[in-house]
Amino acid sequence: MYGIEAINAANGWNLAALGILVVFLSLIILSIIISQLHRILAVWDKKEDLLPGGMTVDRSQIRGNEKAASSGREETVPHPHVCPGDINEIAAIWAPLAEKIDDPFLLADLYKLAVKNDFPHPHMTIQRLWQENILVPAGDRMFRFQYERKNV
Amino acid sequence: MYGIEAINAANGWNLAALGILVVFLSLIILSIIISQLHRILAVWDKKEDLLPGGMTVDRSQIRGNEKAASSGREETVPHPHVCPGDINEIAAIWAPLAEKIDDPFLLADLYKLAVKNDFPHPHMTIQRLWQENILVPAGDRMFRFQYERKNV
Amino acid sequence: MYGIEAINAANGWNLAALGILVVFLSLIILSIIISQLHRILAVWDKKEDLLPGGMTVDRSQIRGNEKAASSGREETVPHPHVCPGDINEIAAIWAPLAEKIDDPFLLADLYKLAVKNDFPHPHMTIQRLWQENILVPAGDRMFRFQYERKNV
Amino acid sequence: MDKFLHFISQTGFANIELSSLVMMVIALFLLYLGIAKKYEPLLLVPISFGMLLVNFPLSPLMALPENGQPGGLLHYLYLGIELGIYPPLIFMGIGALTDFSPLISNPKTLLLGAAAQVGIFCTFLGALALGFTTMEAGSIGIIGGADGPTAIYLSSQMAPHLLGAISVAAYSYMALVPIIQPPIMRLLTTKKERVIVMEELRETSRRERILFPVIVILITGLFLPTALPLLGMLMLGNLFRECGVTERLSKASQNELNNIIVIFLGLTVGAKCSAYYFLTVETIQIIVLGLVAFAIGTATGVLMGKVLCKATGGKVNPLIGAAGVSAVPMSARVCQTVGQEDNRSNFLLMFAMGPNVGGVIGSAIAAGIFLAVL
Amino acid sequence: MDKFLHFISQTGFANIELSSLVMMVIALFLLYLGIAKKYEPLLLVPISFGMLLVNFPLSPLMALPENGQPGGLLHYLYLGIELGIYPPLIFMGIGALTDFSPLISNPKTLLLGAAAQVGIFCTFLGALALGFTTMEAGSIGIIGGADGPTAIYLSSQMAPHLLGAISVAAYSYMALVPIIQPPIMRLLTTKKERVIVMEELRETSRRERILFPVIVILITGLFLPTALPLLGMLMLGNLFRECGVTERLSKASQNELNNIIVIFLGLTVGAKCSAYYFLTVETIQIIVLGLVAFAIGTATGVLMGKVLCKATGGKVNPLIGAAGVSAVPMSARVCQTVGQEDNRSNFLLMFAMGPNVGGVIGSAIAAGIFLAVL
Amino acid sequence: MDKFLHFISQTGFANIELSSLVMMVIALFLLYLGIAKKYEPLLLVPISFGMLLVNFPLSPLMALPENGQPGGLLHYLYLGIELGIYPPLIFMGIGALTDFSPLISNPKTLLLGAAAQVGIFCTFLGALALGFTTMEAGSIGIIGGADGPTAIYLSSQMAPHLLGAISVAAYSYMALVPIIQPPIMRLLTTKKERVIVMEELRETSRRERILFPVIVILITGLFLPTALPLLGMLMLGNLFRECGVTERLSKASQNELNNIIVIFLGLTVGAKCSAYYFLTVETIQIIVLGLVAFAIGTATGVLMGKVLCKATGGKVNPLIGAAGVSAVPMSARVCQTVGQEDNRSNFLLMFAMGPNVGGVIGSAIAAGIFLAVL
Ligand code: NA
Ligand code: NA
Ligand code: NA
Repeated sequence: MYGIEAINAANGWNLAALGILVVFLSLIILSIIISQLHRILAVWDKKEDLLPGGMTVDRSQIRGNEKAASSGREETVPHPHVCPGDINEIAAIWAPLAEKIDDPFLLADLYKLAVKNDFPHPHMTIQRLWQENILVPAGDRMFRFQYERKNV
Repeated sequence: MYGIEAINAANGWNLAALGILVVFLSLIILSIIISQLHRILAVWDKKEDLLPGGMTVDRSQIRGNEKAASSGREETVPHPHVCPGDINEIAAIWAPLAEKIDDPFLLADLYKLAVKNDFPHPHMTIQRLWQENILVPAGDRMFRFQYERKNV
Repeated sequence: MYGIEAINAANGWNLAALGILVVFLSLIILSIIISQLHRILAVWDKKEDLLPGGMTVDRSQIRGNEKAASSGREETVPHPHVCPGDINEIAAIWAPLAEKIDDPFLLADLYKLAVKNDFPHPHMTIQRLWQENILVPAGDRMFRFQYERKNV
Repeated sequence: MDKFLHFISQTGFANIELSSLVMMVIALFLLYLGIAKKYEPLLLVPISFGMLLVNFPLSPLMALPENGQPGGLLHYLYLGIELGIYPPLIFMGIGALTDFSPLISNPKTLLLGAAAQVGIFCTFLGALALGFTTMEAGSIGIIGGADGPTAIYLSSQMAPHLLGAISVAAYSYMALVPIIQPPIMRLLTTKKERVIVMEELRETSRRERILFPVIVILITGLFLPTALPLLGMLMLGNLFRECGVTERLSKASQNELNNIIVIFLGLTVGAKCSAYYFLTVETIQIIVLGLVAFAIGTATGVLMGKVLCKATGGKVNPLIGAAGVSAVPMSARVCQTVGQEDNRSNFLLMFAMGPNVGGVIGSAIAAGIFLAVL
Repeated sequence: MDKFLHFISQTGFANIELSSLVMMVIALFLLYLGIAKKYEPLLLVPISFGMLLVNFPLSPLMALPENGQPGGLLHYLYLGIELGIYPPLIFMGIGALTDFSPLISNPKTLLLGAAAQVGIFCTFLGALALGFTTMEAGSIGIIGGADGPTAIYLSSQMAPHLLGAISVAAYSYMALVPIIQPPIMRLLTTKKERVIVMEELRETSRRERILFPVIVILITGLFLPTALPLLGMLMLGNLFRECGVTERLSKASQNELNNIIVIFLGLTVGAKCSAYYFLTVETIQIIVLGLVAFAIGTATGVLMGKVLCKATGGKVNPLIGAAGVSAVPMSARVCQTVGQEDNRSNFLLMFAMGPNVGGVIGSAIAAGIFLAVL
Repeated sequence: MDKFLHFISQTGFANIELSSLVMMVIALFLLYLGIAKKYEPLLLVPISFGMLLVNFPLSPLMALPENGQPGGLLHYLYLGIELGIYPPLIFMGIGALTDFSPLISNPKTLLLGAAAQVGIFCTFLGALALGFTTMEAGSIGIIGGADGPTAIYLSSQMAPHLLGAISVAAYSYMALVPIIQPPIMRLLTTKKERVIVMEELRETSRRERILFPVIVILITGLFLPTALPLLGMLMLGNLFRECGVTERLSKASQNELNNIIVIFLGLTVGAKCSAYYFLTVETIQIIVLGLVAFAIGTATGVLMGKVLCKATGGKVNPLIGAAGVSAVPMSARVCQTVGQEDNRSNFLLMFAMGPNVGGVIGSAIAAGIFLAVL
């Protein structure tokens, strides 16, 4: 069978129409949801700020508290007073420091933080971490601290 | 069975002779073809240059035409007037530029071409492309433009 | 069945005790062996030095002999007088040189050795080998010579 | 001497057939296109080399196991296609490579990705009219989706005997997009439409980009379970990319896993191009139908672009509708090029990426529909 | 119209069940924990996505092959777990990533790694008491080993129907180590013990580090052949790392092979979390027992630390016993943090790495024991 | 108590046999050679570790699946050898790593690569004389090819019970090339021949390097279809390398895919070295025959070098004939070293690379011949 006859026999028109319908339907639904997504996220963020304190917690306050708590208890990141020789040990010590700043970061910021925390030899160490590919470039002069977690 | 008897029984002499023959035969044939290859290629190139214009096209002429055409219509590679922030966008914009020069190339040549085409911030951008491993060293101070095509 | 009854039925107490026993037993044995390991290695090294010359060979002497032999026969590493263009050829020529020094090494040491062996363009070549990732950083300003052996 | 004659009788020269020779020449031609013309070389080089290898006379590469002897290398590697394993894994890599931001910040371009799939269903009708079965017709239609892995996945499941011809057609036309699309785009648009400069896209937030793959898979998965293998892995790859805590997995999806599977996929797609299945009238029909599919998809994409242009009061340049066929990122580049013919300062690339990646989702949905109803 | 109704009847919406919905919500919650809370994201993201994919109504991803149709993608990838292939290969990668020097230079910390395994066997008893079979109880107990691949390996071999719940529990608690362990550690130690500063570790020689994996495998392999798949591959990976002549293989074990298998392992562990097996009382019991296992392991580790402290005349800080549960390197970091609460200049991290990696060996031995006697 | 005795009876200590112990000692010795002596460590370390793992008493690693229990890890990984999958994939990686320019610019060195294969066939006769079957004799002869993957491929297809011994012999002698070859080379050449300085090689063009793999596979494939799996993949890898548009695939062939497969191949080759097959007179015969094969191959290569030297009026240094046995790039380095003993300024390395890579093609052809006629 060929031609229109074959199409009819295979119920082709219906199938094609159904297919086009479903593709459009699902992509239109997706398109609508995606287009509202950033508004929903904005409302969500706002709602948290507007609700009375008892029902939901103010985020900035949490952060403030956290900051206060941390500034009270661990204003500096712990580290040994002598610089270990093995790069993996160094990376393990520097990891918590790197976690304190947003990812990716400028090396200058990491340096300042290291100085503030009295880490030994910050300049030399940052250079080594770079050479060892633990500090990896993330574009735009920003860097990431990429220390292989051992556990998987 | 052991010794000569075993070899005879297994038709060993013939097999070994056949094997040596076939190895030599195929490698000799290969050797002859390979040794003529560059001559064939040379003749091929020359033939194209020698034949009358109607039968085959002169390559250098094509290139000349192409150059003329391109110099007429798109002497500069299109690009946005502001430099985008995302390195992938940048790479997408620079890719056609890099395609214009032979692979691998000197960074200086890419720079000149970028300037000629009025690309914004050529120096800074080349540095970023290098940092991001989109411009990859190809030895001999040459570089390759290696922008991950998304489609496979 | 549940509770103590189920544990009894499954012979659980015995199994758990057996398990704890075996874990401790094997790790204690391991712990003992590992703790003696460096002593055994030390004794081993010492033994070789102490035994009469006829029974075992003095290592430093071997090394001395080797050094003597090599200084007699191949005080310089062979290399072509002109520098080849292909980086793989260069790497193949430099590989024996790099093998002469302990891994990892300072670039300065490699440089000195290259000069001593009259290798052409040592400075430029080291830079190229670095760019080509044949000299790879091994931390602590040390480098490794990592030339892909072709055979596997 | 006996041994020698036996050996001679086992050489390829002694067993050569015309059909094998023709297939080998076709393979070499495709190899030439891949290398010299750079037609989708990452796929076309292994495909054509695979085609070459299996079409040698007495080639053992696709041999079935028998008498306790193992089968050929490509026979085993082909299992990854036959069992539907490679294409979803490739899609995971594509997901990890794809930035959906242009789509998220301009979600109406999803409609352009939908419109371009009309070519698939029209071609399905055309294939039915030429006498193909529904299964075959669906597999042929999906060429118009311009997504290699989708076409391979669908045809491996519904019409494996056509896999070779369909894949070759799909990748060839994807490489020919810069030649096929521009005339259609120019024909269907006015200069006034082509010079439209679109508004800058807004920035998308990280949370949006993380939620996007989850929402896509929730909606499409609930709608169309048969689309889950392809879309699920596409979205998983994209989630690896965007979620910020699985960079290792994102890299692995894009690189090591992807590269290995591209080699295996290419080789074994080529290995399905034996003379018996390939040197047929059907192959020629498939090649013609594939071209039709691309052309219709381009046209319906552009037409929907014109609709959106009207509906938005001229804010959408209809050219970007052509990118809805996917062929990422080739057809988006074509939009860019055609747009700049009339307005040198028009930079459509980023806007065209929206329908471009939308088209990938659209084709996977189309494949899911065929799997559900045929 | 008929076709249309048929299609509608095949959508997920038309086939939705409450249990699927619940599972999908759980999967999304775990995905949230992995991404937003960074709970072991490298595993939890693929696990939860796999869980999501297979719990869509009519999802084809775990379909068995039938009528000549191939099975689902995750059905095939799951073979790597079912046949016990992925976990040993992951262990090879862990071996290549792990520096055993802290253990070699302070081998008595192996005892801490042994003590922390007591939690495994206590939980085994608890699970028996709750009515689980011995096979199931062993698989549940091993959660206390705090090693994902070990738990997956043992349960895939002894109780595959519990694989999903056990893996989810294991990885969740590993992520929760910083919350579970500190109170127990503080409860069982005095301030005087917690402020102990340990003597510096001696340097290990390269020969020691090369001999270590060989000796470990010789001793444990002769003692417990069933531990060979896990321990053998762990030690092979470590040998690749230390022997100095196989850097390519070491890198491959850590990176390309590891990443690919982590993706496959995560996805298919998630794929075992179907509503039928997961939405049960057993799952809740497993989650409770898992917590018990971690708590007891931490406690016995610390108590053994106190014993060593006494035995060495106060040279061992008992806190590092808690690291014996493994969960590398999380629980070693916890020791560091808790130690510094009382003595800011105390740096326990390197000392805690000894019991930490010792715990990996200990759990693998425990798994070997279960495989041998159950 | 009962359980305890049962457990004791299941330890390796209780089941130890002398043959296992001997095999474990051999494995440890090979491991020592690989690490301390750097004998082909990339292969010898995994081979010897695999040998160690399977020879533990009661080792489950090569267990067959039974009673619904899955088989051992190495049993499954071994499928890649049994089905002939790993060696061609390794060859693809070698192709991507190999620069054939020295051969292209000096194609007559292919004859040296051919001559060195004479050792294969002489050893084949020797093995027949010692009572081996033709299949076994062919597999033993191929050791003389000095290409590990070729030897593994051929013996896995023709004499899998000898696979272990043949592979160990092949890789060991490849590592011993600097000891085996020089005396033979010095014996067969005069000082006058050894000091010959060869003419500089011409540059090859990119087109030549692209056409080379295509021509090789066309000629050899049509001649010898059984050589297609090895040579086809070798040439595919080389095409990936040279064609300039598939760098990703070339890198993947050389690195990720290659490394993973080397690990699996090494481990499972070692796993075939069980005491039952390895502690036999045959193994000793194979080791002796392997040495003979290397020696004859070196000799015939050098002799053919002398013929070429005569034929070209002294333009070819016969030493480079020794490189025809392959063992890339070891034997080429040996030529370099021996050449410089007599003429310090003679730089033969690049010239020796021609026969060196030619020998790889030659051995693959020899393997194809055995597969065709035996
Ligand atoms: Na598409
Ligand atoms: Na553990
Ligand atoms: Na060879």
